[in-house]
Amino acid sequence: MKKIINKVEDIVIEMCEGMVKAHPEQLSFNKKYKLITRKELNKNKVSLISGGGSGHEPAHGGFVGKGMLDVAVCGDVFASPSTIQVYNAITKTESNKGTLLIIKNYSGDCMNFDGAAEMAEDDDIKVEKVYVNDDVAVKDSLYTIGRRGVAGTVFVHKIAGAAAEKGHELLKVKTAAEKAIQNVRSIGFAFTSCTVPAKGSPTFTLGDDEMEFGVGIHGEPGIAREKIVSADELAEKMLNRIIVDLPYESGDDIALMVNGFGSTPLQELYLLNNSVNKILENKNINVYKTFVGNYMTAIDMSGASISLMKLDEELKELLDYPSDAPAFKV
Amino acid sequence: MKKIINKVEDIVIEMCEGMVKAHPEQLSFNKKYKLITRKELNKNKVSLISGGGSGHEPAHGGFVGKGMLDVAVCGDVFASPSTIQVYNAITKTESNKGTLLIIKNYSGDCMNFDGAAEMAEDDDIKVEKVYVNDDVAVKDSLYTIGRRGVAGTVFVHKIAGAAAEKGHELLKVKTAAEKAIQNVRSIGFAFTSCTVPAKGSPTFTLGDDEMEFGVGIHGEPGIAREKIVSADELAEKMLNRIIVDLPYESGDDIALMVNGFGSTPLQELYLLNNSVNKILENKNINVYKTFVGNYMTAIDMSGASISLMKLDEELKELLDYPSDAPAFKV
Amino acid sequence: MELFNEKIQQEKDYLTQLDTPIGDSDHGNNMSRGMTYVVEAIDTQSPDSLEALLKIVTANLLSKVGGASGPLYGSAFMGMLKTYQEGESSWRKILQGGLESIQKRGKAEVGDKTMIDVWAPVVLALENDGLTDEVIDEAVEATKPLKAKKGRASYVGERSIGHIDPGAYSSALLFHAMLEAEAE
Amino acid sequence: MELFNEKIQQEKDYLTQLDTPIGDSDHGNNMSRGMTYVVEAIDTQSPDSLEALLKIVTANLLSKVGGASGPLYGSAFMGMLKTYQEGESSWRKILQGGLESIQKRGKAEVGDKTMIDVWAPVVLALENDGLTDEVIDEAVEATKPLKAKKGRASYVGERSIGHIDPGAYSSALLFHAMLEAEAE
Ligand SMILES: Nc1ncnc2c1ncn2[C@@H]1O[C@H](COP(=O)(O)OP(=O)(O)O)[C@@H](O)[C@H]1O
Ligand SMILES: Nc1ncnc2c1ncn2[C@@H]1O[C@H](COP(=O)(O)OP(=O)(O)O)[C@@H](O)[C@H]1O
Ligand SMILES: [Mg+2]
Ligand SMILES: [Mg+2]
Ligand SMILES: [Mg+2]
Ligand SMILES: [Mg+2]
Repeated sequence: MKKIINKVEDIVIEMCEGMVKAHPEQLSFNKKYKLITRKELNKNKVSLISGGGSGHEPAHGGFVGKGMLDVAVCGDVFASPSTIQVYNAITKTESNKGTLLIIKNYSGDCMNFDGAAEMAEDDDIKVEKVYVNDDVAVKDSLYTIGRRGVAGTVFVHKIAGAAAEKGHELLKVKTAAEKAIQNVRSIGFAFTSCTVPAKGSPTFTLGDDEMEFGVGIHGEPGIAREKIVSADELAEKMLNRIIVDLPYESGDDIALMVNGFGSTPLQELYLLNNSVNKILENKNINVYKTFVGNYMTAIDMSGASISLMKLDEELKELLDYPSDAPAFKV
Repeated sequence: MKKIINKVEDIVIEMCEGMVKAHPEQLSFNKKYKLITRKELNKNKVSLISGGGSGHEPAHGGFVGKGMLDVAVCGDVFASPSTIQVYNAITKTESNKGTLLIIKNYSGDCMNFDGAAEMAEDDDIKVEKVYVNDDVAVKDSLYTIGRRGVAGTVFVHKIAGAAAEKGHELLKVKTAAEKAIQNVRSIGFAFTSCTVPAKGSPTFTLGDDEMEFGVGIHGEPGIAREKIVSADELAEKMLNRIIVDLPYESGDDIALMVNGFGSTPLQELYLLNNSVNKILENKNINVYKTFVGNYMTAIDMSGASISLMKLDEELKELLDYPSDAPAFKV
Repeated sequence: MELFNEKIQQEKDYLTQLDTPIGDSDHGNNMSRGMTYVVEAIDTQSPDSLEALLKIVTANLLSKVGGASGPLYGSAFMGMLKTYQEGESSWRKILQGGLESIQKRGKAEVGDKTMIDVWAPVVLALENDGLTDEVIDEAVEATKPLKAKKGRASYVGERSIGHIDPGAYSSALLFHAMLEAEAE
Repeated sequence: MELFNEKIQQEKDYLTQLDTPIGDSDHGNNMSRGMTYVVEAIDTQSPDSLEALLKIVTANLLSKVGGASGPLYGSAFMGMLKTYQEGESSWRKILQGGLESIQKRGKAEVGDKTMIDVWAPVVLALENDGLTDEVIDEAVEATKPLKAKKGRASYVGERSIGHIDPGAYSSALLFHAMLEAEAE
């Protein structure tokens, strides 16, 4: 395992401190509870909290800022933060308008955020929650816990962040976040595995000509292990899964995210964006705004995901609303 | 070679198109001469042109925008653009105030940009040139062509871009760019090689516990092949080379860039930033502004570089001046 | 608890390995980190009653361990604590309280391929007065053919079949430790 | 030119390989791409004079090939064209013009470990009426012990010693092709 690290146990703390030191005017770090918090909190807007396991940098700390999140709660690498961490995030940023938790739909995250919300409600803090579940690689079924939350979460942060910044009430912010969730779908693939630092070796192994199609952002297995294909074919395979799911239709306006998983260079992400755009154009799906880069990574996994969010006028306005979050300046 | 590509020959064109499609309001692409150009050109400001081989994404196309470059001329992967490409970039963006070329100090780049400048001068276009040579890994000597231009180039784009956007005359913009060049120093290291697509295999190979210290952004050999060390030691090794070179001294204000080479995840770059900050603090060198991310990559090389630029009031003002370039929003 | 900790530390890598094909390779690390805190806290606070002990364990798991295992094991010990505080003192009743508490938090049923698939047979065996190491191991083994319906493993659907559930295995370590401690 | 192109395409990978330890692994690709354009242009435009031919080669190299080799080979052919246009017709004079033009553009001297280290001995040998394949190969081989002072290889300083210069090798291919064409 070749990584820029000191001790494996210190990765999360040192990484968070490095992030906050890069943006000292905007961010502060609570080391005890691993909270990356906006320096200037506004008591009169809904507090927005998200977070999850670390290893998805710039998520979630990079999305803290005016127009996006107020706190990112940082768990250990790929492990949701604890109930008490989340509880402290809530109490330390209590606002007059209440708090919205944006949770990626994983058992661990749900249980810890839910438990924290219960504790905060016992303290008479108004807390609402939304669960992001945009990964179409997972079969959705009543009998399971549903789909994973992946890169689409960033759009949910953006939409909810804008609604909160505009001064909307808690339920209105929650409704906007849920609208984003209902309209966003994603799928990813991996060319190589990630290496969880505490484990020290890759989570899975792929042949030189293989990819994991539908992979999760923690290196979870996807739909199938397949032969790699050209960028155009890959874009087509991915969009085919996404488009029928909502479905996205001819004439729709969408926001597009081409997200790298950590070690895929921008060269390839831009090239993939070109392939995706050609297909969307053919299908007469209109790209209103595009984001290409590393937003929701899987440590050092090589691969990428595509996310589409269907937009109406409200979502467009919220998407365009200014954000000064370090990793999502709009 | 696992890459998101269609045909190797089409990489540069498709990648450029993907970049421009991600920012259609700001950028346009000339396919014949591979120019990424600002959509809204201002005849009354100095035209700023940079570029070089492709493979350094987001450089240089991502730095085209209000407050930074007017055109990025895109060569083949790791090969400077041709004389005629650069000449066309100059003529197509001719302004009343003349043109400044920002050239990374490589034989190929120098010869092609110089040749193009001569041709443009024959057309009575005022052209000035600056050469960025910030890589302290290369011994500077009168008998050689001097040092390589690496990530510090991005700071030069920013400073010159702000000076041009403010309406300064050609010579004043050139002087600002040269001040940036005089004050910036960089060094990099690699954990793995890059793979040039047309070659299809890694440029060099390193053992599991080895790094190339002082590597160039084309995978050029550096100072030495060494055992990998902890993040803190690495930061120290790198800063030791940089700091004595200018030298940067106690009390100095600097801009800091922690730049990834393509496949190093943000997690590690932020962690490295933490190590760098600790050392600079100890030396009482004051970080005025920090940039952590992928700015000047080496295709898919794993590794990073550190750049320091010493700031006076003028450079601070120019650094803070707004830029809306996709990859460098200030 | 010390025995449980020892077993967790010993089997840390195996737990992580179990969490690899159907999870995210961190169960060993989550449990090991958590138990290190628990044992440290027990060392410094030297609890003099079962109640005090359970309180320390619960508090540490809830505050220091994230993932699914933190709140689940945290709930388990909190449920055990509550049952004990309500006056129950048989292991059967106490563990039953723990089990209920896990199910309240995690909403998993028997057969969903989770730690429940060890906790439930263990409680049942205690009712029938027959908890043995074999019963525990069989319960773990029985998670292998199941298709996961809860937890991270559920995302892989069919592909979870054929793998032991890591949480079931770590729970087994807890019960083995209990049996061993009782025997001493 | 066709012969030169053939040789370049054949040796493309070897040129790139030479450009690996002391350069950036693209010399083969740069030359091959450039010569493909040149040969295509010659095919479609069928130049009927040496002058027309040199014009096509120059224009294509300058517009299609970047890196160091584009402007250098471009300058070389431009220098050859100019010398020819000035009325010189001996290969010695023409190549001398090419050499001067490369030096004007690249400022390299003999011994800097560049293509000059092949061009210069070739011109010299022609003066003495003795250009042979051996002379060319010896010149290439002689770049091995040199420490690079110009071009990308100069960045690696001492570490450039012991490697053949890729530009010297591609220039050798050009001169071998010329000898072969003459012999036909
Ligand atoms: N809803 C649930 N109810 C009961 N147990 C669960 C539930 N979800 C997950 N688990 C248990 O948690 C284990 C995984 O724990 P761990 O790997 O530490 O957390 P994470 O899945 O967040 O990475 C699973 O093996 C399973 O036994
Ligand atoms: N200043 C120079 N003068 C003469 N030849 C040079 C000079 N600089 C580089 N070269 C030649 O160019 C060759 C490298 O060409 P190439 O790999 O195509 O370009 P780049 O170095 O830009 O990647 C070197 O091997 C050397 O022979
Ligand atoms: Mg986990
Ligand atoms: Mg090159
Ligand atoms: Mg796990
Ligand atoms: Mg080269």
